[in-house]
Amino acid sequence: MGIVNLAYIVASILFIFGIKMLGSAATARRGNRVSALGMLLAVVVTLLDKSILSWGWIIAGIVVGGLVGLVAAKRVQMTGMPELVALFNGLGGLASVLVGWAEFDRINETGWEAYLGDGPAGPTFILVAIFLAVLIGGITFTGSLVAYLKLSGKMGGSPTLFPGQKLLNALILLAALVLGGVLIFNGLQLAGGVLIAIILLCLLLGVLGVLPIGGGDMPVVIAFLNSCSGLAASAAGFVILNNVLIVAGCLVGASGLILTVIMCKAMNRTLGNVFFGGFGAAVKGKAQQVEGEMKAASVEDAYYVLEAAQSVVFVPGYGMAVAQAQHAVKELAAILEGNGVDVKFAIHPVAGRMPGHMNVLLAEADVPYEQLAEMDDVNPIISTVDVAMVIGANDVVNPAAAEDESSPIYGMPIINVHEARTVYCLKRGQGAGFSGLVNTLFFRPNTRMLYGDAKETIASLVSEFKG
Amino acid sequence: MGIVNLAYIVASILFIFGIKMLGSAATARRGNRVSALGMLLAVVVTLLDKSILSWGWIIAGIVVGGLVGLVAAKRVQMTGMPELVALFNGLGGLASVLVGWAEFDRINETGWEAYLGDGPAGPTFILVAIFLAVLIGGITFTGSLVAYLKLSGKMGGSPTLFPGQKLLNALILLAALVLGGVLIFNGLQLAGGVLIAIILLCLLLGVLGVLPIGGGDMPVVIAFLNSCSGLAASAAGFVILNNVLIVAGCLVGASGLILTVIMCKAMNRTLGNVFFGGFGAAVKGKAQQVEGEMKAASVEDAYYVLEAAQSVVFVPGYGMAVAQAQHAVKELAAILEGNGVDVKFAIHPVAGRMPGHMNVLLAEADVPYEQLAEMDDVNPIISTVDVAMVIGANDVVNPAAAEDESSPIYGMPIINVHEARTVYCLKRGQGAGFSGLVNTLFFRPNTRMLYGDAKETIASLVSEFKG
Amino acid sequence: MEIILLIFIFVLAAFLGFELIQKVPSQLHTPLMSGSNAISGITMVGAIIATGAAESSFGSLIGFFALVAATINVVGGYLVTDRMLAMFRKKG
Amino acid sequence: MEIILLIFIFVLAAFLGFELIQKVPSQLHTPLMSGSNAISGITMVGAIIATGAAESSFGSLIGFFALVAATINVVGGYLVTDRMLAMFRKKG
Ligand SMILES: NC(=O)c1ccc[n+]([C@@H]2O[C@H](COP(=O)([O-])OP(=O)(O)OC[C@H]3O[C@@H](n4cnc5c(N)ncnc54)[C@H](OP(=O)(O)O)[C@@H]3O)[C@@H](O)[C@H]2O)c1
Ligand SMILES: NC(=O)c1ccc[n+]([C@@H]2O[C@H](COP(=O)([O-])OP(=O)(O)OC[C@H]3O[C@@H](n4cnc5c(N)ncnc54)[C@H](OP(=O)(O)O)[C@@H]3O)[C@@H](O)[C@H]2O)c1
Repeated sequence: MGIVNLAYIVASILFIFGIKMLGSAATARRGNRVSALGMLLAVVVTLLDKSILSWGWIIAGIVVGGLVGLVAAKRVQMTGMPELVALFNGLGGLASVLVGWAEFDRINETGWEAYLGDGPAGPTFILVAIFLAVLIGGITFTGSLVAYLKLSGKMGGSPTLFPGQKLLNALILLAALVLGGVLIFNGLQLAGGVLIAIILLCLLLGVLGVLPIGGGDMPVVIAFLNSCSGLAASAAGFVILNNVLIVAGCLVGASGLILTVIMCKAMNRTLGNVFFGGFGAAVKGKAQQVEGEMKAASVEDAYYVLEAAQSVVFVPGYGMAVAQAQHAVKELAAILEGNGVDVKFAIHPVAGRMPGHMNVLLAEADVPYEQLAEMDDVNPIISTVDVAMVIGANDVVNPAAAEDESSPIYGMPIINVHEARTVYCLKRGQGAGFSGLVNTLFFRPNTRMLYGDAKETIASLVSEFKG
Repeated sequence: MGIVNLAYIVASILFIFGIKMLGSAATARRGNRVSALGMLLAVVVTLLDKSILSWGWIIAGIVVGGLVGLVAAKRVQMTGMPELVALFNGLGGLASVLVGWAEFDRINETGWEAYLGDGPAGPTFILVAIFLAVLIGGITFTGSLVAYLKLSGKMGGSPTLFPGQKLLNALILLAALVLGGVLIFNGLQLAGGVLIAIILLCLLLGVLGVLPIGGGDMPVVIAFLNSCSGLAASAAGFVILNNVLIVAGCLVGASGLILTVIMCKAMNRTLGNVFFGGFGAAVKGKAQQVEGEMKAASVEDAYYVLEAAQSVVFVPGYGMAVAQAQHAVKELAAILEGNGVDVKFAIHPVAGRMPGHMNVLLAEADVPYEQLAEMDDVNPIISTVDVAMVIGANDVVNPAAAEDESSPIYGMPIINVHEARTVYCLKRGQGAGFSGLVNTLFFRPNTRMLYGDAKETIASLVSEFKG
Repeated sequence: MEIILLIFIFVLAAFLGFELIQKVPSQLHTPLMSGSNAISGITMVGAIIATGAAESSFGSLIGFFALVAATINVVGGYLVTDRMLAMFRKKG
Repeated sequence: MEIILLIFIFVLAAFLGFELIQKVPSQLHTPLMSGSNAISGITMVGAIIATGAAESSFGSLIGFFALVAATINVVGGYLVTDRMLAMFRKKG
């Protein structure tokens, strides 16, 4: 017992270091491995120690789970990673629900006296912990599944709103709490049906809670649900009085909450706004009036302008990811640089569909690190830039965020490409960005549209330069 | 028991918030009160709960200690505060020693069986904890006393070095450890004499460990011993298996160590260098050659130069504190400002004898906050300054730190007053600063000495302006 | 006493979790989320204990599913985080 | 188990202590040192317990001295820190 718990302490320390190291670029990868080592230690020590009755189930469970996890993680495309994380996170929540349920079942089988033994906890304590594990874990499970469906496009990204939605959710939560009270205070006549009812309500709550949130906010939702799954693990730890579950779960719960807040800030949202704002649905109803017209340009036009430019800023967005245009873009950038042009890539923190999306794509295409610039470094010099090439970006260059107080994205920091001398926007057609808003940038006098798939457009530009 | 421990948890949380808040200027004072509230809670709850046998001693102890603490804290002069903190810290270490000893005595009286009861700890664990409490607490006690004597000037500030010093200290520590081994492994025949011998060795070690450290490094030493007294409290907590002692002590131990490192960095020293460097003793033996000569100036000279100046930077140092010249300086600054001069106070992080010394003095004299500037803000513009008034500062403006690689303070950041157009240095005579080094600033062509007590010199300048 | 200490541990871990994350560059948000999600798969330890101690075959079955879910979370979580981080250059 | 949990608490408190202090402006070094020194006077709780449980008059005497020393540390420490901090202006 002593050695197991010492190993658990060591594992917890490894988790602490792991989380700390994940927070800075230079150490992140090592940090993840440190934390994996902690997990391995905790699992191995648990396997060696516990007076395990049914080895068969355990081996089967680990083999099946391990293989599925391995294959999923190896197969997934880079762009699919955020939704995969959502899925994993949901499974973590599910595991906490099931652990709570399994313990409840064991109490039912053995009776309280045998279950509690001469341990320190009383029935009420155990039941409260089971209730919390099931409640938090259940919401995490289905909430993450909905997030997964929305992010992967298997379900429409826009918020599903209906009247009385918040009231309904509140009522479901209330019902779950009341049933929880019944469970806890009738502790000695254990009602399995009540527990199952609670589980079902929580699963429903997870679905209904995430439905009204737009797909663009899913990364924040996942971060939040990640924090929840930590707390669910912690609650499960209180059920079985296991310190490493309590500590690791709570570490994730607390640090996940901080990360959620940080991510909200990067999108200029508040947490309340994300969960209850129904952001992205109301918007579409609004009539928007825009002056000017969208002026299409040909690839040759763009070629002549680029030929003459002294400085070019590329602003990639989600469309570059869709078109997988990063390699072509990098080629164009290299050609321009060869011509003596000052080339920069301006990366908006929430461009694409996951934080760091653009960084990953451009790194994949071997864009030199020196050419990458953050939004805050580019904005001050943008008015001296000859050409801004907007490659499948939309919301992150929408001047309404800076200028139109009535816009729902007003206040979100953007890359001020509209201040550049000439702006070329590459997109396929009239499609809106994630927020569904009209982008006034496209109607500005200094903006020209280059319609078509971004990869093809860039490729034609490259061949103009080469030919 | 449950409620007491819950109160201890709350107290620990208050300590955590307290330490956190003490780290930033806006919340520091409230933070100290939050932490005091935690202490009050912990003490009151302990008094209410414990099956206390001898109330008399307890009431007497609290009353006596409380009164002494109150009077000492109320009476002390601002400049005496650092040494008072050292004294308090030493008493904290002493308390841990005595708690360890008292518990040891109780074991002797009641025997192990009655002492341990059905508690979770074994004799070895208790004895190790007692040994650590006594070891760390004892070193903290006498080490802090020596620091007190050095800081308050009751003992010479310079390092006391003799050959074989480090070896002697190592031997004493070794002896203490061996006796500790005897204590722990002969646990069942409790040897009171061994414990007393250990205590005496630790007390000696504290004295000998701090003697070779120069007075200028005492703030670092106190910060370090503060960290130690936290660990001693934590060890005492393990003796009596009390969680609030363990947590609060460990928080202080860890955060104190970080603070020690931060303070070392501000002085451009390493911890090892502070403890084993004998800094400030070796220096005086070194022959130093300086070119140029010290040129005295009269108050009228200074007056005419100041009259014509556009920008003046005051650089206060320990001499300003000695002369209590802050009010006079503030008056002069106000007059200059009234004449349209751009006035700044440049504050070096280790000017004076405690961190923040100059800030406190200038705040006392009501110098406007906008006039205070940090070293890093002043240095870039110092060459455009007409007059630098160095008021009793010496080491913190010694150009050798920037220029002379062989100087023991080489690498310490300084305020580059020697780059100003004209420098006036106010000091009483040829006295050296804390480091004992010759200051080449005084020999520079653009430097003029204004000999005399800083307060009087400034006062005459003020009357020149007024008259 | 033991329960109190477990709660104490929970409280300290919460404060520590809050302090651990300060400023995170935005491209690390996803890996950090993914990496700490893998840690929350620590329920795997709970699932092993619950499965190992199960008293009914129904209990074993639930435990088995818990273990599968938690193991996917752990194994997949660490691997996918590692892949994500591998995509960043040293300096990126 | 209880001992293990106490050690766990110690470890977590250590990490928390390290994280709590990040950047401290230099004029706060002394008050921070003084304020956390007052916290280390928590031995006062230990001294109360030891004195209250003492079995010999010698033990009581030692406990008494421990209590005096710790109380001075606590009361003096908090008061002097408060005085130090009072000397700084709101903005200073
Ligand atoms: N980074 C994150 O963490 C994250 C996560 C989730 C959501 N979000 C949200 O997502 C948005 C990101 O903004 P963004 O500017 O990067 O993208 P965006 O606003 O979603 O716009 C993407 C644009 O790319 C165009 N496009 C799509 N496929 C294309 C292709 N093959 N070739 C060329 N163009 C193509 C689309 O127009 P057409 O259809 O006309 O081609 C669309 O206007 C923000 O609203 C942000 O809040 C961010
Ligand atoms: N701040 C801290 O935390 C701290 C703590 C401990 C040590 N230290 C060390 O202390 C030093 C601080 O440097 P510092 O430049 O402030 O002071 P300093 O180097 O100690 O020099 C003080 C100068 O003031 C002069 N002085 C003394 N009384 C005076 C009076 N009544 N009127 C006018 N001048 C007077 C002295 O010269 P005369 O004798 O000729 O008048 C002396 O040269 C550094 O070496 C630092 O490392 C700092």
